[in-house]
Amino acid sequence: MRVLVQPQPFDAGALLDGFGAGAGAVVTFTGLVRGDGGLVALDIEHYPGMTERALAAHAQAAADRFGLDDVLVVHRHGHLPVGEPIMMVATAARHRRAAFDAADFLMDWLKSRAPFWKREIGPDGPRGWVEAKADDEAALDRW
Amino acid sequence: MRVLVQPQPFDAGALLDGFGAGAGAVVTFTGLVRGDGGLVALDIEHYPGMTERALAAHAQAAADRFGLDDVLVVHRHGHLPVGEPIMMVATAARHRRAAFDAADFLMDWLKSRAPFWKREIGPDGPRGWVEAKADDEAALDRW
Amino acid sequence: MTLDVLYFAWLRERIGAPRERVETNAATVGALVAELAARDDRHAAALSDLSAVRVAVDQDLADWDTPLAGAREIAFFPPMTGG
Amino acid sequence: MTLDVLYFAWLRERIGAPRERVETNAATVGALVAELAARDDRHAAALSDLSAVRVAVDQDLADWDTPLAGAREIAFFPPMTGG
Repeated sequence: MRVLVQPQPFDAGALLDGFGAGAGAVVTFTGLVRGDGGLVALDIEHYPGMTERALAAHAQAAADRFGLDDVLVVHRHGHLPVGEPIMMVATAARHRRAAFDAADFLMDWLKSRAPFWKREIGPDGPRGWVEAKADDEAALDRW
Repeated sequence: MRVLVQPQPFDAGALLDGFGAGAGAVVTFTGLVRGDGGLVALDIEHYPGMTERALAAHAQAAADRFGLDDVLVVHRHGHLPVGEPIMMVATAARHRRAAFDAADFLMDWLKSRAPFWKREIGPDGPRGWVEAKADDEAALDRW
Repeated sequence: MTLDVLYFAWLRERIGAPRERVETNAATVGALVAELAARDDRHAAALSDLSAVRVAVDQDLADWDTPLAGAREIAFFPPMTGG
Repeated sequence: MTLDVLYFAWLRERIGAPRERVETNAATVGALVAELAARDDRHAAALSDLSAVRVAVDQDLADWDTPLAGAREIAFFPPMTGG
């Protein structure tokens, strides 16, 4: 299990090199900054200390619940220009169902329970904080 | 959209470089040869011509159905030692649900509709053809 | 008409060849299977349990009822195990 | 007891500081919120709509009913928007 919280870009290829050795199925999810409506960047604030603890606890919960061989979570904070990866989760399991479900579960959790807050930056500067979506909260009830 | 059918290993990092530019969510699924029960390798036979056509048709079907920004399918054939990647699908979409569902859909389809056949190779040589799983057939009914 | 008939995986092994040219007037895939199975023991063995056999006509998955009019390439193989 | 009280995102902006030291005898998170809201206009504004506020006690998500006995660090923030 590996959890990384960092401002700098991550090298997905390097992080996944050897990930899930012995497993039959590896699923990754990568979230990127979308340039909707002239968005220039996202500023992502987080709660140092709690972030790492919460990510590790939920990565472990996913590993236990879905019988994962391995799990990886990396999430950036700070100033992230449009097009850049924000975060990635990777799950490794014997079979595809567990790997898919664990990644899906982790993402639903991350969206509304990991202590990150996004602020939109337009061409003229900060626009406002991204509001939590009711859909994201509802998605958690599936698990 | 990109579809590759090849015997040689693929470089996932290179294939995914720039994949899904402009999208908010990228999901990848990678299948690897698991060394269960002393398995040494898989020999994968395919139907040249039909394989490429069928993969392209279903990648396009997934793109249309889930509104994908991009889709990639790479599948190897020939002699694949334990631990090596067999195949990968990647899906890019605005939001995570579409990217997850499209990858899941493509995998269910690939498992029982793409013209590949796996033979298990043990330490003493070929053991037999892998039998199709009723679970894999049933998984297709979800869509 | 003349058809290219292809075999994959254990069907190829039982038939003993990956492909053969077949001259036939069969109207459907099912009629072609009956003709092939009547040829010799190898064909009969390979095509004895059709629940374990899938077919493609000109590289599209097909059924026993699929007509052969205009077809060029027929392939028989076990249920697929990709991914 | 002395607590470190942390604020994130727009709560931090409305309060005007990322953290403060608070001396309190509040028994629960809810009681602490009431004390803080009574301090000044900034606190009152930041904590006026609690449906938009989440809380963590010693870095675990908590509720308004969560007791503060033994706690060191309380954080207030909007609903999270990670991923």
